[in-house]
Amino acid sequence: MTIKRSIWLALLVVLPATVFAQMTAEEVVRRLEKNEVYTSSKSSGKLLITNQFGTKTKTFTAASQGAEKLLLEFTNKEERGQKILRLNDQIFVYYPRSNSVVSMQGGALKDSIFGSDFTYEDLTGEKSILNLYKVEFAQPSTETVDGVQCYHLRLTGITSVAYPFQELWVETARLVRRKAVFFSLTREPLKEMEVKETKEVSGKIFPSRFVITDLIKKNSSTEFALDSIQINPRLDARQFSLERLKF
Amino acid sequence: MKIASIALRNIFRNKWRSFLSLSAIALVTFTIVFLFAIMEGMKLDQRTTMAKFATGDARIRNAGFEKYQFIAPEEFMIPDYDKAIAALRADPAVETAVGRFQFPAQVAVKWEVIFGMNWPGETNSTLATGLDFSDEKSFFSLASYLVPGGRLPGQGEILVSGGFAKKFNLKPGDSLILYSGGTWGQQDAVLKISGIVALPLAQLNVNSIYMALSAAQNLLLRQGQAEEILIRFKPGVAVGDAVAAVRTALARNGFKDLDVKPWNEIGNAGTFIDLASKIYYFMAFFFFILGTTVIINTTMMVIYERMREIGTLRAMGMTGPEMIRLFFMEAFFIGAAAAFVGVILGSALILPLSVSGVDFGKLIDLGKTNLDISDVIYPQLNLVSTLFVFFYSTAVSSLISFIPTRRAAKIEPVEALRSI
Amino acid sequence: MVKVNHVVKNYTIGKLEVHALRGVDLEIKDGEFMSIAGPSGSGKTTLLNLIGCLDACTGGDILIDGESIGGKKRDERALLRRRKIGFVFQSFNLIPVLTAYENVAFALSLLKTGPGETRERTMKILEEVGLTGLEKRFPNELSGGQQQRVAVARALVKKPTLVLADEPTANLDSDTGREILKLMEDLNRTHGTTFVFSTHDPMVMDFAHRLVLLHDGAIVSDKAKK
Amino acid sequence: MGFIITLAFKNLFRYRRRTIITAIAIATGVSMYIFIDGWLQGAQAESVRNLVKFETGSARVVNTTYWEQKDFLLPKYDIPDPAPAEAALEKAGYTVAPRVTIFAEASKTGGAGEAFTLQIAGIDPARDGKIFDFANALTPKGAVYLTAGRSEIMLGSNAADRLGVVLDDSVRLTTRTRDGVWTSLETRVVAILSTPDPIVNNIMGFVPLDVLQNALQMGNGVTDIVIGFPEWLDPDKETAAINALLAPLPGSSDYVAKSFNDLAPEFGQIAQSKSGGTKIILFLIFIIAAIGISNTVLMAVYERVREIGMMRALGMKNGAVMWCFIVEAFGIGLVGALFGVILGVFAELYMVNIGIDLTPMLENMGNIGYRILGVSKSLWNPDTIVTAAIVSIIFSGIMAILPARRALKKEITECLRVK
Repeated sequence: MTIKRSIWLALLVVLPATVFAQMTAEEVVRRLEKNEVYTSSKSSGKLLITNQFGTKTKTFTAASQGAEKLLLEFTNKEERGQKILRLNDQIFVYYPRSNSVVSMQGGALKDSIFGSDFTYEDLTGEKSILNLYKVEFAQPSTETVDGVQCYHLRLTGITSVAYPFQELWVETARLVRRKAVFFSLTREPLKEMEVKETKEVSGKIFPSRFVITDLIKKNSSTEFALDSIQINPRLDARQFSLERLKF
Repeated sequence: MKIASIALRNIFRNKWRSFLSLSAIALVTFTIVFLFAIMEGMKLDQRTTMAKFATGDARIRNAGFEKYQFIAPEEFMIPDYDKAIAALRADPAVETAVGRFQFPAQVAVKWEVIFGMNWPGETNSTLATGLDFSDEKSFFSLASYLVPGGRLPGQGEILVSGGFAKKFNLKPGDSLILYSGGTWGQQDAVLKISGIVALPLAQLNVNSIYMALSAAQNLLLRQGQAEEILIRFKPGVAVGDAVAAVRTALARNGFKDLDVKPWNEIGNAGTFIDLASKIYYFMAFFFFILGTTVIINTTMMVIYERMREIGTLRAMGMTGPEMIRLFFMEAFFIGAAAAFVGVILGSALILPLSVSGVDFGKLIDLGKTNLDISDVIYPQLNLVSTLFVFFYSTAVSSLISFIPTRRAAKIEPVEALRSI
Repeated sequence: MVKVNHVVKNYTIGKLEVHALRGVDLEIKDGEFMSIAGPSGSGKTTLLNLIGCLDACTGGDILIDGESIGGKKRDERALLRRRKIGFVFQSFNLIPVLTAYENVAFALSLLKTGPGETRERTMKILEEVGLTGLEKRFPNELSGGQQQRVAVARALVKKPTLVLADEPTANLDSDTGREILKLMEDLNRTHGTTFVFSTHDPMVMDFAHRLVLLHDGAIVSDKAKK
Repeated sequence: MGFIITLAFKNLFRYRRRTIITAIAIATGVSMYIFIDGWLQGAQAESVRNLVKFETGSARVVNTTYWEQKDFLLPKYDIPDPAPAEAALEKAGYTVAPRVTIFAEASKTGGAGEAFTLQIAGIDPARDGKIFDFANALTPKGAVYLTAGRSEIMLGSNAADRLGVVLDDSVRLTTRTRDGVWTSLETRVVAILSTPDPIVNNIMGFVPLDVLQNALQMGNGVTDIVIGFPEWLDPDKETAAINALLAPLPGSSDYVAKSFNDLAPEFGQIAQSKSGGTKIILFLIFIIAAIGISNTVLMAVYERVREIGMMRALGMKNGAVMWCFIVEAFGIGLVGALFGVILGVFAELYMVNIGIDLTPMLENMGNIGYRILGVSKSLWNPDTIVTAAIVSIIFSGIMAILPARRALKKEITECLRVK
């Protein structure tokens, strides 16, 4: 091993720590969230839902506009044509066979979507972490997750949030989410999210495959995988409307 | 002069009073015979109803069903349902076996059309059942509960129970939107009501809907599966042995993880029927007591009325036991005649009713519509219990005369003579 | 023979003690035709009831044919009555469901007399009391006098030692009453049966061969008349 | 008329023995009717009773939004300060027990157990038992009732089986607080509940109210104020009364009282659709009681045909004689009904509170853990008690008409001849 080479190695190891150590935890989150903001998107993908009874795959196409409008359409055989429309904080589900629309309200929002670890509620609500949580680094502030160096952040809810405590691992290099563990008020770990693959589209880095594992239920996890994604594509804005759900 | 014939003449001496005593005892006997028949009928009804709707003589379900029925019942179906049915029918002890598919469903009974789509308004939870209508002909024959104007459902159609139809004012030809979700997703369909069934079990009549088994399988994407198979064994087959045979047969045909239960081990079916009949017996006992008091009363009246006569007989040298015998004979003759009349009348009424059945619901509650539960009960005349009632009535009505007569026998003749 | 030895009888009515008999001594010989007389409340009926074993003495004793009845049980007294004592009541007290014949025969049936003998004796006594032809009538089809004749026949048919008659004529008009008394007197003569009857009717007292007068539960006079 | 009544009542006392015999017959009929009706209602109401004693209580006061969203049991829509409502209800004589009822994921702690969704109720150990009957359903041996302040749980028997827990095991409950925050609660199993109510057995668990309030950050808030009132009261009428009672309280516009008919609508409908068979049994009982009453009253009057003759001979008008007998029969009916009601009420007192234990006589008891099922109890039936009393009195009076009329049709002399 030459000296030169060893310097490089040392640089590689130390540099990020030194360069980004000046960043505050808030800054990490802000940078992280900046990556996640875009005006519109279009994607297709699948959900691999596993529970104690087996695994099912649901395929879907999704379109979003801003943070308030989202349209999911399922394309797998069983639920083909079922749509979920989010308009601000309202959720509507369209059933093609009966050509009917059900508005999800109240407790129904806490229902799981097709047995996955997502609830309808997860599709709504305030997204910015900093409005909801006090963020600070864990000690030590970095940690490797699957060989990738990450910031290890601790999030403490400042308002009533579903998960009052979170631990979040953000890749130091790209400042994207890598892993998160969600805790209850009594600091019981409830869920874990882990990003398995990312994809870069139009300068944004997307988690194209991630897994959410339910830590309370045995054998319960949901894998979310995007096949294709377009950022800021041309979208027909009218598709995010109740009138057009049928089509 | 024989005591017996005096007793007999005493009966005819005051025809009115004897008639009253006789009719009281006869009516009590009649009522008890009738009551027994009704109770027997109710018991039978309960048992057959349970068997028809819920348990069969035996029920087969997936072994995991019970544990997971509240979180994922649809995951615990009987696969290869046709094969299972075929295997069961090959069993000589099995008379018939039917498969059913039950699932909870949300039903929208009203909706608005906005933007060309249906927006459900009023929804209600129901229990939907898929049945093989041709197999069920001799089991749970929905056709026999159809309210006039309806028919069994075809493709895209359902039957709704009377109570449900009444609650939402539904009639054949109306449509419903049905949503049924399992762990993995929600399915929906628009279904047309082909008919309304007035079911004899309140639980069922309140909120059940019925469709063809294949329709239910298709709707829930569970082709070839059933939730349960109900078996009826041939008459005279011992259920316990037959169940064991069924278990073996299923295992031989490669079915694993199936749970075969005889009817009396399902839920509390056996115990409830047992309990009900125990309560009925107790009530019959109180009935007897009530009937008995009528008899005691009559005898007492007779004795007080004849006090002076008692005095005379005592003065003539009749002993206490002889006095008692005299009154006992009287009571016995009336009792036996009355019990006979009562039993004959009771049987004569029950025999035709045991064939035609009595709809007590309609008989008593005039406010009922034909969507309500039919409380048809087929009274059962049981020879043993009828004979028992005859002997019991006779015995009680004559033996009971001892109570007042013993007092009469103790009365000093002087006292008896003094009374008017 | 009946012997009444210093018999006392007290009743308690409510809290009040009534001394019905205050030590009565009396001897009745076989074949006597005797009347016990006195105003109402004097104790006549009580005395008759005691002699007839219908009631028990408070004190003293009564002997019938030398047999003391004091210590006898209820049913023993009944059997004694059955054999030895006949009763004739003021209001006849026939068994309404039985015919004249049957009323008389019933007394014999209690003694388990055979059917042939019963029939013979019954017909004979009915003839003696003058009821031939009325045997099949029920009490309510007979006049008072006829009913009392049946009663007398019923009392006599079993050939008792003693016939006790409590005011036998009180419910009858005087002619009928006299007929009945006459009948009893005849029977007393022919059968030798002892008759004891109570009365407060002077006409009846006249018939008696011996008259015992009771007053306030005690014998005030006892004299033979004939 | 006054004279007739006086005479009638004098007769009642004069013929004391006959009055007593007849009254006893009437009393037996009336009490038996009351008794059997109560029992039949009790047997019929058994499922409702189990519902009330184990699942719903007689009624509940809930937040209107909580009620609208009742499929989800959201603690967010609670009654933040139940004290005034509880005080008002208690003052009005109701039994109250505050509860917090929510859904939670339950799993055995420390094992690889499966998680099941259970309905968890936070109950006030001191007050809940006054309405609910869990104290009688504790199994196995060594099981105890909840203690306030301790993190304990009583689990429905089937629920416990599913979770694979036994006494003293730990169960973790995971749910969301009043504000929707996920939280979890470690509890120790102190009892397995084996009740006649399948819902309780299958999907319910109970923890002390204060523990749950604390875990859900609810302060003093409760989701339900469970109300107990006697089961013979009309649940809907009582509920209306409770709503009226709560109306003047501050914040009451957010709350509403619901009867068990609303709380378990299907059960309510089942209970309403009485089976015809039991009605026929009652009808038959009525017939027998009526025979008994009419029989004795008829005899009482027949016995006195001579007296009727005498009264007429004295110059009493037929109508007056008739009334005299009717009033007398009424009097007998009154005495009989009174005793009948007393007797019936005493018999019911026993049957309502203790009941007959049929357990030893049941053959198929093998698979049932609870004794309560085998105990058959009655239901208070004030309607029937009143009706039976009134009907028997009137019936007695009417029954006197028939023989009196017959006697009045006879010639006076004929009457006098009758013995």
